[in-house]
Amino acid sequence: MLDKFGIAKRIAKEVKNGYYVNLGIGIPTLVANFVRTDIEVEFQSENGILGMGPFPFEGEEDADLINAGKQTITALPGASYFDSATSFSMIRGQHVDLTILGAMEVSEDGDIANWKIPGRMVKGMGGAMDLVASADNIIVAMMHTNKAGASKLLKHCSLPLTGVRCVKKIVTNLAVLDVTKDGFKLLERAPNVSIEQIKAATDGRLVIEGEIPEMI
Amino acid sequence: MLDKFGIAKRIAKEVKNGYYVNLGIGIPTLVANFVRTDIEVEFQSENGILGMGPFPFEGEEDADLINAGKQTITALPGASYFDSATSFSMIRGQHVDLTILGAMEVSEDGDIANWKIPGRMVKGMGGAMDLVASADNIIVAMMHTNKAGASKLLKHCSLPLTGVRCVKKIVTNLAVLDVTKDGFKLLERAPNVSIEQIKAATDGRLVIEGEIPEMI
Amino acid sequence: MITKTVNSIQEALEGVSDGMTLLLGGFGLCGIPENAISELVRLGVKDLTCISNNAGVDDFGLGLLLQNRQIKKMVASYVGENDEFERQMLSGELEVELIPQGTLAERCRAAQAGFPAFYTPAGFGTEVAEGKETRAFDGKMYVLEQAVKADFSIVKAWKGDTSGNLIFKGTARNFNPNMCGAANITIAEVEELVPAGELDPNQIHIPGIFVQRIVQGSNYEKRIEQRTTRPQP
Amino acid sequence: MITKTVNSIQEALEGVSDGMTLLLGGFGLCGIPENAISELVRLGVKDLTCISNNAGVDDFGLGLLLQNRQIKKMVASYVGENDEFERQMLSGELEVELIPQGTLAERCRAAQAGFPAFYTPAGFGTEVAEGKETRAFDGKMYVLEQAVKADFSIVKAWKGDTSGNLIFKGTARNFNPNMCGAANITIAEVEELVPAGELDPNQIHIPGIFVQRIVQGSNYEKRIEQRTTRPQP
Repeated sequence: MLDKFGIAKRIAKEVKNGYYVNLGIGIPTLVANFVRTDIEVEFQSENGILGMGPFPFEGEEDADLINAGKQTITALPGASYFDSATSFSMIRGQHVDLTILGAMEVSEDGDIANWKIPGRMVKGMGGAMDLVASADNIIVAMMHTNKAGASKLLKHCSLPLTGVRCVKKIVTNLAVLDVTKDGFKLLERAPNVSIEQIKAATDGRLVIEGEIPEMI
Repeated sequence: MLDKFGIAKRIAKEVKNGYYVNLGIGIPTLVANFVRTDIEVEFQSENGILGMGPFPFEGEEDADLINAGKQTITALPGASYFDSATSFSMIRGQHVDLTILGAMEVSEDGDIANWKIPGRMVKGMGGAMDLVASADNIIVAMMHTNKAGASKLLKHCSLPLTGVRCVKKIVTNLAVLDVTKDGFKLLERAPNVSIEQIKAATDGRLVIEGEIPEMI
Repeated sequence: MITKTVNSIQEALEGVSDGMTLLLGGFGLCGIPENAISELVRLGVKDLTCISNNAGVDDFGLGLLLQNRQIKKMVASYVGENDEFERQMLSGELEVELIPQGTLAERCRAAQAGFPAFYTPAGFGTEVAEGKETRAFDGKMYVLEQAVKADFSIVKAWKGDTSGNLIFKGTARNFNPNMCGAANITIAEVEELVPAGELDPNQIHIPGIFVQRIVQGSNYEKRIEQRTTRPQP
Repeated sequence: MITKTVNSIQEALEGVSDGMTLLLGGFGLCGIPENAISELVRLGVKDLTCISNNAGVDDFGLGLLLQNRQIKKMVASYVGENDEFERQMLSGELEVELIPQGTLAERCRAAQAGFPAFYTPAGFGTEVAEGKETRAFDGKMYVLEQAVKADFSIVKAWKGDTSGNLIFKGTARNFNPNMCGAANITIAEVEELVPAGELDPNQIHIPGIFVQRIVQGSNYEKRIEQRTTRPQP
């Protein structure tokens, strides 16, 4: 079973040379730490920076330089700053190659819910609705089940949607799955996780074909 | 009767303190020379400059600094450069206070034609269609009649339109007129021009109420 | 050049009154018009509709207006950092409209640029599209969104000149440029106000035509929401 | 950073072929991609649809492609400086679509920004609106205009870096930034190409994400169309 760092590490393998990548808050933010250093990648943060670097050294924080999670960051050589409309031109115009974000629920059709629990919590969608409606390549990073132990991979989402038919791949603490027209297609098991465990934790339709390798 | 400089000089009186002004090609360009120097005015050119100054001194021309008429210009202290989309944000968003442009025909409803003579001449509308569709305050600068002696102030335009019901005021070599719901309302006569001359040169409905003063 | 300078934040906010709609720049606490927000608190204007990407934190930014019950309706994309906000919203004291971030930015720009409406893919198939026209272009579905125009737009810039030209800094730029000119009156407070001609015309982010009043700000706190660092090597 | 540099204008234009649609920056002869136009002439690619604000003059800019009969269709806002253009158009050899200038700029930006369509007031009641949807918002009439996407977008900038970031100069900026990212591949030729990190990230007009290939240009003629001066005082 993976922890959040393991999930981030596995997703980092999906980041290819020449990719512009938008990382959501939470586990996705950790992905940057695990991307190969021999490829050219740029991170975009929708509040207005391309070429985002690591967190600053203590004492070098700049209040005018944050990411979409409101964390202090740095800019790499070759970075640029821009306004919010331009930032979403990058996203909506499909110039960003890969979007990685968290979710509360994903359906077997690729629907995603991650912004609202009616009557209990409304943080807002931030940039997530623009991201999922625009990106060709969306990976969800999340735990396979919620704190109550219920599956987050469902036949239909029960929470208000963020976007429809948009998620392409899911990496959880238990597995890597593609969203296909037949349902969640199991690609890899997390170390020491059995197919039975994954079956038990998945409410939506699960497609298992042939041998399912353990992630490396 | 006025020449083109006289028309420009008369229009310059319509330029008020605090106005952003877009000047079209031809007579309108001359208006800048006659604006009072004790008021604050900025000229916008739709190719991407606000705060346009006079033509450069000989030898100081910059190929990267032109107006919409492709003439070399200068920038005043406080000027800014911007892209075409932003330029038309200023125009379409009604941030430009006054638009002065030429015309081949104006109708008594305020329609204007100035970009095409079917089968003979097609220069294109340039920014004129955006300007006339957006501006609240449009003054047309033109000769009262064309080279063949025919009126350019018509009941209906015969040429393809640039915009509908948009012209508010017309300054010609013969007169100053407002476009009202009743037609062209004569406000002033050019020096030594009689009402009869104006009547004879105006095809559209002409409204003459009371004494019509000569322009000062 | 047309002079836009006013001498105080009081003068800058002249005309702001109860029931008005305000656009306010900033992302989180980054690039917010701190001086103007303080003055709004002092003025005590109420029943405001505030449109801003976030709602501040409990004791800073728009959170100050929330604490003071001056906001009737909040329009934002993300409001997750503010307990008082959540309390007022869940209790029904506060009207809330949540808008996708890119849609919010473009609705401001549409007002600035004179576009009444545009089609965007964001929110199709979700609550956000309810009651709105949807339409296919080239096989993909889009939602029709309208320009959002306010009474006042209040932004913060890094440098500005007396003609209203603005330059922003780093990610403090965010919504600020998009909100300029999207209201009847746009007010800019700046960290450094210089005479017209001192800014390079090639480096101006927002030309002065989009700004009606510019004022020298003071005492910027620039609070950091999530101070995140790595150890010195 | 992602490297966008190519070593020659030949390499930059790789893949441009007969029948393609090209977006070309510039206003008149100001800010046009001179090197790329010369290379298009040398390549002899034909049946092109060229979208650019103007069509050059008889012997410079896009006029060179017209002389060479490489353009099948021209989409522009103003074409008044070119006799050969007028001859080809009136004789029917050349297809021409004229678009209001602001609409052209925004149709490019819409493609860059992923908007399929928007409503604009320009052209309502004229030929330009024929066959297009029109609609009232708040009592005023607007025309629905669509994004214009090309195979290649070819722009000229003043400075650029190896990551594709661009800075334009003076009014040579014009349509160039709006066309970046409005095509499958955007090519930028620059007067000065510097290593990533040498441009101030706060002063970049177009972030490199909108550019796929950047090349150091050479021998810029920068011809002036209307040299207009006043006497030395």
